[in-house]
Amino acid sequence: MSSIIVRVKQKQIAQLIAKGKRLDGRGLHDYREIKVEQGIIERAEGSARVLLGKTEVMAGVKIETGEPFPDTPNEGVLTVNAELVPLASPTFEPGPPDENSIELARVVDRGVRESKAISTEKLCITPGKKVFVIFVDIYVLNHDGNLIDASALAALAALLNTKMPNYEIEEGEIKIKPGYSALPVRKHPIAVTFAKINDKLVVDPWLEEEQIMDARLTITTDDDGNICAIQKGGSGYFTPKQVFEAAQIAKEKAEEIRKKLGWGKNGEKN
Amino acid sequence: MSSIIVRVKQKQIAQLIAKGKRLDGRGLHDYREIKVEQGIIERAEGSARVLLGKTEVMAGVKIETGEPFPDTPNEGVLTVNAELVPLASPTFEPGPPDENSIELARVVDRGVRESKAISTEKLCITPGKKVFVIFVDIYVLNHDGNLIDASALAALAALLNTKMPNYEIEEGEIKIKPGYSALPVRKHPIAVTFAKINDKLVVDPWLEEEQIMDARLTITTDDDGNICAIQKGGSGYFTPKQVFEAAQIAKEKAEEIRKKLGWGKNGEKN
Amino acid sequence: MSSIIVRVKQKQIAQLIAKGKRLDGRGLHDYREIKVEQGIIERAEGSARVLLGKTEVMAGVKIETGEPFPDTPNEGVLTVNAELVPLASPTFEPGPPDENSIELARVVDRGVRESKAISTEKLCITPGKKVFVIFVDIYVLNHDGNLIDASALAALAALLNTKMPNYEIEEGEIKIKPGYSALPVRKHPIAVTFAKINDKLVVDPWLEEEQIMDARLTITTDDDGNICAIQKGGSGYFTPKQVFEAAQIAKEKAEEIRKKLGWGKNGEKN
Amino acid sequence: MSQKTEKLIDKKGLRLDGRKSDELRPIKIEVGALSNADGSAYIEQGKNKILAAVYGPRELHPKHMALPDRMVLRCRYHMAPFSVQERKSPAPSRREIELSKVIREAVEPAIFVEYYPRTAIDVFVEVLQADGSTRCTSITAASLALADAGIPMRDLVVACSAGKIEDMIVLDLMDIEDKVGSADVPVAFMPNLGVITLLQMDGILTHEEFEKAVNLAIEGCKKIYTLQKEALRAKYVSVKEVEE
Amino acid sequence: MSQKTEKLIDKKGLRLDGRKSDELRPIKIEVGALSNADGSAYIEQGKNKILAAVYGPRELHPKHMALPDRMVLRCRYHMAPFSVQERKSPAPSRREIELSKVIREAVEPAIFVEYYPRTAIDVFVEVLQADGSTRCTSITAASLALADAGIPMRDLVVACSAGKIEDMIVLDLMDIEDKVGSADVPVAFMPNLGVITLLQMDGILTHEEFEKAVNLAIEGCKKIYTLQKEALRAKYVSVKEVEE
Amino acid sequence: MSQKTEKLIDKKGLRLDGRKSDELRPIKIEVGALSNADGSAYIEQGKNKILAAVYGPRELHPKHMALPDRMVLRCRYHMAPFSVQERKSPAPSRREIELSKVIREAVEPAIFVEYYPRTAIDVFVEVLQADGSTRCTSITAASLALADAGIPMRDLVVACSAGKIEDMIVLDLMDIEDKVGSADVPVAFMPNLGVITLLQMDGILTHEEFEKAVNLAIEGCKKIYTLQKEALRAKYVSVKEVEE
Repeated sequence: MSSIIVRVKQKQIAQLIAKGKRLDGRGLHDYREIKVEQGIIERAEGSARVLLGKTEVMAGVKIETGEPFPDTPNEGVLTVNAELVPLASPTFEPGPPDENSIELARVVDRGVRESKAISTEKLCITPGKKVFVIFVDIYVLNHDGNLIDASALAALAALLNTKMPNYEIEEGEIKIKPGYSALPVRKHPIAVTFAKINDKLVVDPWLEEEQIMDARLTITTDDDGNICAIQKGGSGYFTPKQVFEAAQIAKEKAEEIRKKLGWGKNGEKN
Repeated sequence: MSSIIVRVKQKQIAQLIAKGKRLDGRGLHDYREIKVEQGIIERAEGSARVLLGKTEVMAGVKIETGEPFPDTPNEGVLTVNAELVPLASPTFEPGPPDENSIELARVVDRGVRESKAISTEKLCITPGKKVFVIFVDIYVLNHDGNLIDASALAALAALLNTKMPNYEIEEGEIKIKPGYSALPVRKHPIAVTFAKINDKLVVDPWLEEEQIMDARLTITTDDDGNICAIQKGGSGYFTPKQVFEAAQIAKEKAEEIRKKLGWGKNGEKN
Repeated sequence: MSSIIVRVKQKQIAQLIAKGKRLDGRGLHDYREIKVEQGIIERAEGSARVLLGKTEVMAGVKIETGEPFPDTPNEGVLTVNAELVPLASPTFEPGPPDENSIELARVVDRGVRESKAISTEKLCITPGKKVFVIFVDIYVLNHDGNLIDASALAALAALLNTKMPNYEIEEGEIKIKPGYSALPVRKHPIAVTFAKINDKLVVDPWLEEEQIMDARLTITTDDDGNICAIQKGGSGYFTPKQVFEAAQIAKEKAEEIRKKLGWGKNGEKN
Repeated sequence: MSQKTEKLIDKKGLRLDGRKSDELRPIKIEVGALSNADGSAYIEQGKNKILAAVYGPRELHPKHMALPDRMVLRCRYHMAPFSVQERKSPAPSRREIELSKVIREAVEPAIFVEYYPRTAIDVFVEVLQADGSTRCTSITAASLALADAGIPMRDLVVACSAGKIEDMIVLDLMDIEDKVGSADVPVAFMPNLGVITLLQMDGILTHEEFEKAVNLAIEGCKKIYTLQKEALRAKYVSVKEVEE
Repeated sequence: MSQKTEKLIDKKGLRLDGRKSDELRPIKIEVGALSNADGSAYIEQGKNKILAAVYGPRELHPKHMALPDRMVLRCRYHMAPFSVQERKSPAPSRREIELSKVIREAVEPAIFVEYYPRTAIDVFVEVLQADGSTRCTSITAASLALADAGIPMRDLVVACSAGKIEDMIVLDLMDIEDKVGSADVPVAFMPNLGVITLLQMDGILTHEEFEKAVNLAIEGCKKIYTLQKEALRAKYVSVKEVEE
Repeated sequence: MSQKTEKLIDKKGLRLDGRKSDELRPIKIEVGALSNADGSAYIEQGKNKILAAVYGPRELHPKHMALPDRMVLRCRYHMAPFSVQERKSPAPSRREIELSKVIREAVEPAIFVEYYPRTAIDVFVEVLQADGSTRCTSITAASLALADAGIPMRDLVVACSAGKIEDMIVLDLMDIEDKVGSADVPVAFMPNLGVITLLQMDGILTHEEFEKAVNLAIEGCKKIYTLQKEALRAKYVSVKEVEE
């Protein structure tokens, strides 16, 4: 599209939002369609693919053994990494992680970590020496906006899908036994991201909304409705009132998503 | 040279080849003069310098101890690295290995590895724990074409020149004893590279031929005439007939080189 | 400043030096005012801030345990690193250490190492296995010339300020005990840097002198007046006579500084 | 290749996944899967799951790398960390750098590079799951993504491996056959022109075995070529329906 | 945040360093400390010792990254190797890269970026000693350095954290409170406009606790804002004296 | 330098390789060894085997680094992985980066840099085998390669080390003398002008010892200078014969 058409469209998006409408017909607080597919990568201990409208994110979980952190000798280690692979967008370039992919990984990581979604204390093999290390690799395949929410969903869906190998300790050495058991996941943190456009908050911005937003706010809540992670982004600002309003909406949207996907105590399945 | 003169010369090279001739007087399947000098670096366990016409390549072998790969706990480790050092060509730049030096190293590596030239099972010290690691470092000093064949020759010549330290195992620790023995090398893989120019195959292209070639084909054969590694390069193609023809020629040329250098069962020495 | 004014000023600096004078009123062999502040970073085992005129350098010492070098199994390890952080000068850029910061660190390192300022043999915990590793991190905060002398002073001041944790060896494991003792520092190497401008040697060049100097010479001497490290820099040259003359001056200036700061046997304190 | 004592062929002459020696793994192709890319293709071949996307022709940065008489083709072959048994670091390995080069050189002969001077075309291949012969599946996918992007081409490039396991020349090696077998011969082919654009080999083969392997791989390529063309047609049919 | 059994609040309701729940750590501010930078500020907040410097507006390299209608703001948050208990490698960590981004996005709303098109402003923050809530102290310092450099701004940006330790919402977390406590909420604020330019949270908070924490952090910001303005005034008074 | 109890000088006052205190190691020089480089030189000095090549004057990339009134001299000192006892990683070490700088600054005073404004000259030094004082041998080789490339020079630069082993000041340290001895003084010299272009020292020397070492090194330089000039002449004679 020529840049003139782009600007006309952007103006239209902003004007509609001021009237409480969105170009794709959604209400300000509506998500695009969410599709979650789990277990798609047999090579991985856990995996999932999430579609949020046209945004497509994959997550894979690999389990290895390693040393615990010195300050948590009895706990397994969680590592979240995100790759903005260049096939997902003309603006992504090959190379080491940039500030955007690092922020994405760290925001998803905080949601899982701070909600204590994973019982890391159950991932200890030999205290202070050997624990399970859970690698969550987020792989963005198509970028059409709101990568954070899609990635957080993909990471959680992959963790819920993860099978731990059974094992025994024989003379200090770990021995893999036949069979698997599910990774102990006890919480379902859901990230809900807002874009501020024309001083309104819209939920789940798509790419063209992100291009004109003033600022971004992500609020992650756990199954009990508590807040476990927040991240403001973008070079604009929020009033305190907008922040508190967003926190309430985030809680409701997260509850809706959990219910829809059947995750957690109010979920229909799992 | 001005680029006009270059183009005239390139045209001349291509036209001559169409007639079965080469600008430097060689036949299409003739190698340039090959000179091999071994043992030139006293600091290294093995070393060699190869001149292929004006192309000059050095290889050094260093032996260290390290861990075996998990899937071959009883075998030593072979590592081939190639440096296109900037003094060898105005087109080489300082910096980490690029795709050309990585391809060069990996093609040479495959020739040695797949032919099972080195008895890696004799390089095990303590199964699963400690083995000898053989580093072959290829150092290109002057680039006048056909780096693959020159590098493969230099690597093999350096390996044939390599002295292993004698050692004993005392209480689980390795102890160096006086004296040396030769590295166990049982095969002599020879890489033969073809350039396709004007739909003809020429052996051992020099730099100006490489600059006009459509595609490159390297075929490595072992002492029994079997093929152990192939690599096609360049953005052109070959017919299946050309490939099969090249394979036959490669076998004959390799046999000739082995004989000339006195390597292997038909060799005059070694 | 416009580049014309810069050039006029540079000419003036050079002409004054030819007459034995300096723009800031100093004699050719005078240092700018030296201020040393120690113990400013409580998190570090040792620290100091040095002001040399407007040049400002901080140094921090951290102590960790690690393996000794194979050829000195009974000695602790000294590591000096220098960062030219970008807030110190418009010409410093973020990124990995460049040749200037590496040279700076290595010249300071040689002064400390070659004078045997630190009793590294007292930093051995278990011979061949575990020793103390002393990290000296030089942090340039404002660059107004003569970074080497300022950094060498900061490094030494931080080392003199360093507290070693008390410890005991219990069953091969190191156990930290309450209390501290001073790091054993037995020499006080002082670097004295000369700029050659208009064929004259000036001591402690400031930034604008460095910009017009032909060459640089740093001579480090120990408490006994012996030379322990020298580094020539810049793309000019010195006559042998100038070098020998500089060595004499360096010895005197170092003695003066040691006295002023109260370091070493002739020092007023410490 | 290491010689382990695993049985790769049963008494009936069938392979571990029940295939005959000259049988391809099941293949599923989807063209145009990604909305942002100018062209894309997703292929499953056995347990290989590979996505290719094309961006371009587009401007080149830095500009001095542009060529006055042709476009520059760039290619990145990359494996997802979760695509293999042991987690792979996302930083490009030496193997990935070599494969990026040979894949680029395998598809380039098909492209009319002189049509778009001073531009670049980027081919990005992501291996989401790897099960042997991934470079071949990648080439097959890359050439479809190029066609989907409307890049003018002489022909599709299609690739398939052959190899030797337990003295038998077989088609389309899967991971365990590649690791335990005694030779691997990946071949890329342009069926209309009858020419080879990628050829590699590792292992040990006699000249007879080598010729047999290359010919078998070409037969495999021809079969996959049919599927490629069907997938392209299916994409364009469905696009046409949408546009009407 | 890990839940260790360390007592962070004593029987009198005071914190480990004797502060009340809504009390800031002692703050010392110095503006214009560095002679080379176009603007600079040094802040001690408790044991945090942080230096910020600004260079610019200045030319941008490479030039194609310049913007025709505004300046580019760049920011680097960096910790000295000796600033923390275990020596930190000087190479930028993932945490430092994220913080550089959020600090930049916290100060940018205050700057009239359209005043200097095609230029760049660089903000360099060096943490010389770290004792918790360093990103907040860094923002407070960075905005002073920008003002000292004469960059036209809507307002100063000031930042402060609040958090939860042992069921109490407290102001201005120090390191041990951040590590052992149960939530950390760093907030950056522009007092004149009454808006939030940085907001992060990690830990677990109910919505009520969260609102209380944000409001407490804003109160902290307002107090620091007074000190910021005093320090700027002190700098300019003393500069004026020198120039006369 | 570590003090080990190895005997470096025998009862006759001779060194481990039989040299007297003021004796150089055997030197072999070959000019123009490499066909691609604009100039090159190969030197063996004892077991040191060092190759230097010069490319240029040539265009500089990126162009904004070119200087309007002079050429830019660049230098890389690099050791082959097999040049030392323990294999050296090919990535440049901190030592190699420092030596690249001091070698560049040792040869630059000899070059008329103003003759070729806006261009670059690259000096590449490869240490194929190292046996002490490699920076000196590198400088001797680099200046020959520059002369071979026809770069206009004030004089050849020649370098040699002196040092102290067991209370004796000796010339041209080899590796073991450098490691076990008590001081090392590398000196680069331009004999016609009588000036020093490289000077470093590490170890412990009194002022008297230092002067003696510098003077001895200069004597060594002068001897090598004769060999340098002979080698250049030999090269040009042989070139002349070929051209006729």
